[in-house]
Amino acid sequence: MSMAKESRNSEELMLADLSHWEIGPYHGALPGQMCLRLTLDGEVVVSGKVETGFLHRGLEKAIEIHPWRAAITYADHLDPEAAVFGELALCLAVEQIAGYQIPARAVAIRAILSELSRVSAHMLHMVKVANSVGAETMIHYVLRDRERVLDLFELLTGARFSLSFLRFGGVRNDVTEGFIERVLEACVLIRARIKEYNDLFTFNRTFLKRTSKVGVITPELAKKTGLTGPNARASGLPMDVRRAFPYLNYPSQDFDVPVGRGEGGAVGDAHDRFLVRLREIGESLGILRHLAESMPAGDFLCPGVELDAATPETVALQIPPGEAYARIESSRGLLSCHVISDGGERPARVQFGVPSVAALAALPEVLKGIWIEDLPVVLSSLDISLAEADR
Amino acid sequence: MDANTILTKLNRAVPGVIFDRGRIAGPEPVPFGWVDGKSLRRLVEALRADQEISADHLENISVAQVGDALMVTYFFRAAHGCFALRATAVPAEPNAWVSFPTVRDLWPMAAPMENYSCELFGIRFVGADGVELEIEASLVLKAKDSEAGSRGFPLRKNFVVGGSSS
Amino acid sequence: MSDLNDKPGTSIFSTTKNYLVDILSGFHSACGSFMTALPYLFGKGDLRKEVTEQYPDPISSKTADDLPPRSRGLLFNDIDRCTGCKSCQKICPTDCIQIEVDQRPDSAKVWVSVFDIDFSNCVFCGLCVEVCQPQSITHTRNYERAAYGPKELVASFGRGKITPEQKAKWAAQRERNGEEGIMSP
Amino acid sequence: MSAESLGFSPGTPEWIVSIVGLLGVYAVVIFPSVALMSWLERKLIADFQARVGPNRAGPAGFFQPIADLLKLLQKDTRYHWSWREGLWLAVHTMALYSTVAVIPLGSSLIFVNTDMSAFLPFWAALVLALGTMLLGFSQKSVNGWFGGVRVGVQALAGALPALVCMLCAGVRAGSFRWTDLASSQGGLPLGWTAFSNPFQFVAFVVFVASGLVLLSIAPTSGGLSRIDLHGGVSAELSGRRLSLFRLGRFYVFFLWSVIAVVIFLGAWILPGNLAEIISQQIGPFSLAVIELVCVLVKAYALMMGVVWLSRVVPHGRVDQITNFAWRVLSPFSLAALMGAAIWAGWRALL
Repeated sequence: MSMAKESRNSEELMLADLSHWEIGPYHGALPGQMCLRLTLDGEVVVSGKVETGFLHRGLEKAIEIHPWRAAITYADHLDPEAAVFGELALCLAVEQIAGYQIPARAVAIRAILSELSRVSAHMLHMVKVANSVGAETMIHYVLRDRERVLDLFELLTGARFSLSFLRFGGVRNDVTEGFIERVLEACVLIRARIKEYNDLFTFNRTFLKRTSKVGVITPELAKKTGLTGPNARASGLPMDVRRAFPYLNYPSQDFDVPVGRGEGGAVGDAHDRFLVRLREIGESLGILRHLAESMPAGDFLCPGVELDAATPETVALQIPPGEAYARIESSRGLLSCHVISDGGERPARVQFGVPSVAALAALPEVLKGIWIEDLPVVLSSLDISLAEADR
Repeated sequence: MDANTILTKLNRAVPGVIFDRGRIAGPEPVPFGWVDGKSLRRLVEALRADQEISADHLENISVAQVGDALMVTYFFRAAHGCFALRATAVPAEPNAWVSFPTVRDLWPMAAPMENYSCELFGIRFVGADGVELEIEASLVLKAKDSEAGSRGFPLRKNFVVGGSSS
Repeated sequence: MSDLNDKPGTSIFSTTKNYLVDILSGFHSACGSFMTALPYLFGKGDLRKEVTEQYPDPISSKTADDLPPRSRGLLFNDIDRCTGCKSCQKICPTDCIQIEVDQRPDSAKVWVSVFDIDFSNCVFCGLCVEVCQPQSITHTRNYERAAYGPKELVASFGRGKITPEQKAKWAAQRERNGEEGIMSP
Repeated sequence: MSAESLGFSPGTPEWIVSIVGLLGVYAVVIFPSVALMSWLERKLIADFQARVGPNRAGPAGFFQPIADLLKLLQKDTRYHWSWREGLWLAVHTMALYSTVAVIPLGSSLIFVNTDMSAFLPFWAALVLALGTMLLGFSQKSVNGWFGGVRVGVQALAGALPALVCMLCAGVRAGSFRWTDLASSQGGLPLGWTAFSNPFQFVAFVVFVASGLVLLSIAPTSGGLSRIDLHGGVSAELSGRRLSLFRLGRFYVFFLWSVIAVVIFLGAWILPGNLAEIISQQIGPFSLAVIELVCVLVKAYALMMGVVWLSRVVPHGRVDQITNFAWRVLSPFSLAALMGAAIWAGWRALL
C-alpha cells in the first residue's frame, strides 16, 4: 500500500489527506459575520481564506444622501464598539473645511470621550480573549467593570454605545455636574481591578501557554499588510497616531506607547497583543486623570454653530466647498476620514480608512500552522470589527 | 525632505507626469500631485523603487466621483512626511467600468482597498502585464449583479437608493 | 512542556529542574486564580456584591428616575406646542418621522394631522429633539417598547386626518374670516 | 445487600431484589444528586462571578434543573434516527449505567462486592470514551468529528495514571474489594488513605486529575464545551438525546468522585465506634443512611472543588492536556506507586 503512495508526487500526496472546513458566517469562534475557508491537516490549519461583505450597510452612500448633521449619527455607527472615534475623525475633517475654531473645553471633552472609549474597547477585547480561552469568571469581572465606563457615557451623552454627542465645532452639551468626579473615581477603580485581572488571568500559566507563540505577526508581515494600532505595536512597530500626527490636545499629554517585547515567547504573538492593550488601558487612565483634573473653562461649542438657535431654514448646515483628510488613533488602529464637500446641503463624499481591513488582510498569513482550537484565540486577539471593515 | 521635494523628485524621475499640485487640508495637511492616468503605473514603480523616499506605507485609497469623473487618491506615509497622488478617469457612460493600474503588487496592503473600490465604484484594476485582475466578488458585488446590474455601481452619483429607508 | 526536549545538550538535571519548575509554577498560578475568586464566595466588601439583578425587581431594579438626566428614551411629541415646521423630519438620519400638515379654519396655527415616529428605524440620536424650536418633541425616560410587529412600533402623535369635505368647509370658513379681518385666537 | 434489610420476605428471587435495589439507588441517589449538584454548581459559580444565578424556578431557583429537564424533553431531536447513531448511544448508555451495580455508597449499600469491583468503572470509562467518539463520528459533522477525536485522544492519555493510582490505594489496603478499601481507612481525616503518607496524597491528586482527563470533565473537557466546536459531540444532539448525554456526563463525574472518596478520603467510616453504637441503638437502616450521607457530602465537596477550578482557570488545548497527562501525571503516578509499595512493605516489616 505504501509503495503506491510513493509514486504520487508529494504535492498531490499532501493535498489528498487535507480536509476542508468552511466556518461562517455565524460561528462562535468568529469575531463577526465573515467566512473562513480553511484547509486542515488533522487539527492544524494548512491555509485559510477570508470572505467578508456580510455587514456592508452602505454607510458612505447613506451619508451622501442625508444632510450634513445626520453624517454624525452614521459616523458613530461605523464601529459600534467604540463609537466616538468615527465621529471624531469626521468632525476633525469637516472642521478643517469649515474653518471652525474649537474651544479648549470642547477639545478636552472630546479627548476624555476618546480615552474612555479606548478603555472600554480594550476591556471588550479582554472579554473576547478570555472567552476564546475559556476563562469564564474573567469575562464577568471585566464586563462588570466596563459597565462603569458605559455609565459615564450615559451620564455625559445620554447613550451607552452610539453616543452621537460630537457636533461640527465642538460637542452637543456641556459636562453634566458630577461627571468629572465620576471619571476620577472610575480611573481609580479600574486601575485597582486591573491588578485583580492580573492575578486571576494575565499571570496564569495556562493562559500564557495558550497564547504564547500563537498567531505570530512578524514586523515584516505587519508592514506588508499595513497593520496599525495595538496589533502593529505588539509586533514591534512603535507607530501611534497620537504621537506621529497629533490631534486634539494630545501633544500636551505625557503617555508612553507600549510596544510588544515578546514576554509570551515571540514578539507579535497573541500574548503580546493582549499585554499591549492591557498597558494601553493603564496609559489611558493616566491621560483621563490628567484631563479630568485640568478641565479648562469656556464654552463647549464654537459660537455661531448652535443648533438650538437654528430656524427651519438654517437647519440644513452649509459647509463651504473644500476637502480635508484627518487621521486619529482609534482603539483598533489608524482611522482616517477623507471628506469632500461641494458647498451643498449634503456631503459630496465621506470615505473612512479603517484599521480592521489590514487585520483581515493579515489573517491568511497568520492562520498557517495553528491548531483549530487556537483559531478563536488568534481571531479575538486581533480585535477585528467586521462592522468597521465592511462599512 | 518634506512632501513637496518628494513630488519634485518624482517629477524628475518620470518627466512631465505630475502636471499639477495641491494640498488637502486637515490637522496634518497632505500635499498631493495630480498624475496622468496613463503613466500612473510608471510613476508608482519609480516611487516604490526609490529608497530615499521609502514610501512603504500606502495608508488609504480614497475614490470619489467629482462631476462625472472618478478621482482616485493614493495617500502615502513616507519616512519624513505624508503625501498623496491623485488620478482621474472618466467612464464612457454612467454605468460603464473604468480601468486603473493596480498597485497591489507593490503595496500588498492596497488589495482590500482596491477590491472595495472595484465593487462600489466599478473600477477594474489592470495588472502590470495589462491583464485585468479578477477579484472574487464579495457579497456586495454578487448582490448587485444578481438584481439586474443595470442600476450601476452603488457609490456613483447616478445610483438611486431604493428600498424601504423612508 | 512540549518544548522540553527540543534544546539539545541540556543535561538530565537541568531538564528535570525545568520540568519540576514548570509544574510548580503551573500549580502556583492555578492557586493564584483560585484565591482571587475566593473572596467573592463570602461577599466581602462592596466590590463583591452581585451586579446582576432580576428585572423588573420591585426594590433594586432601575426605574425611570434612576436614569441619568440626559438619557435618551422613547420620543414624545406634545402636539399642542408643535408648529408643524418639519425641521425634525428634515434632519432625521433614518427618515423615520412622517408629518402631514393642514390649514386650521380659524387661527394662524396649523393642524398637524399626521405625526408618526417609526421606532423600528429610530436610532435615538436626539437630533430631532435638538433641532425642535418649540421644544415639543422630547425624550421620555421610558425605554420599554417591545412589540410583536413593526406596525406596533409606529407612534403617532397627530391630531388625525381630516376628510376632504371638512377641508372644504374649513377653507370656506377661512375666506369668511379673511373678509371680516377677524383674527380669532 | 441483604433482602431482609429491604423488607422483602426471604423467599423472593434474587433478581427482584437487585432490580428494586438498583431502581432505589437511581431514585434516591443519582437523580436527586444530579438535580442538587447542577443547582449548587450554578449558584456557586454565580456567586464567584458576582452574579445572582438562577432565581426564577422555585425559591432561589432550586427547581431550575427540573425546569431544564422538562424544557429539554419537549424539544424534538434534530433529524431522523439512524441505526448507527442508535447503536453508539446504546454503547454509551450501557457503558455508563452498568457501573451502578458496583457503585460503593455505604458498607451495606453495595450490590456487587467482588474483588475486582474497583476496576469495572475504569473499563466502563474507556468504553464510554469509545462510545462518545463513535457517536461523534456518526454525526457527519465537523463538530462531532473533532469532538469525538479529542475525547478518544484524552481517554488514552488519562487511562494509565488513573489505573496506576488505583493500584496505590489497593497496595495500602491490601485488596480491591470496596469494603476492605474502606475499612482500611480511619474515621478522622488523618486516617484516610490520602493523608496517610505523602505518596498516597500524590496518588490522590493524580487520580482525580487523570480521572478528569480520562472522562473529559470540566477543566479538561477536550472539545466537549469549546467555542470552536460548539460543544463537540453534543453540538448535534438536542432534546431527549441531549438530556441523556448530559445526564451521562454528570453521572460519570459523580461516579469518579464517589470512587475517589471511597478509595482516598475515608469512605463511610465514622470516627471511633460510632457505627456500632448507631446500628445497635437506632438500627442498621439509619446507619446505611448516615454512611450514604457521609459519602455524598465528601463527593459533593470534591466535585465543587473541581467545578471551581474549571470555571476560574483558563482551559488548556487538547494537545497540552494530553501532554500534561503523559509527561506529568503518568510519571508521578508511577513514582507514587513505588513509594506506596515501599511504604506498605516497610510497614509490614516492622
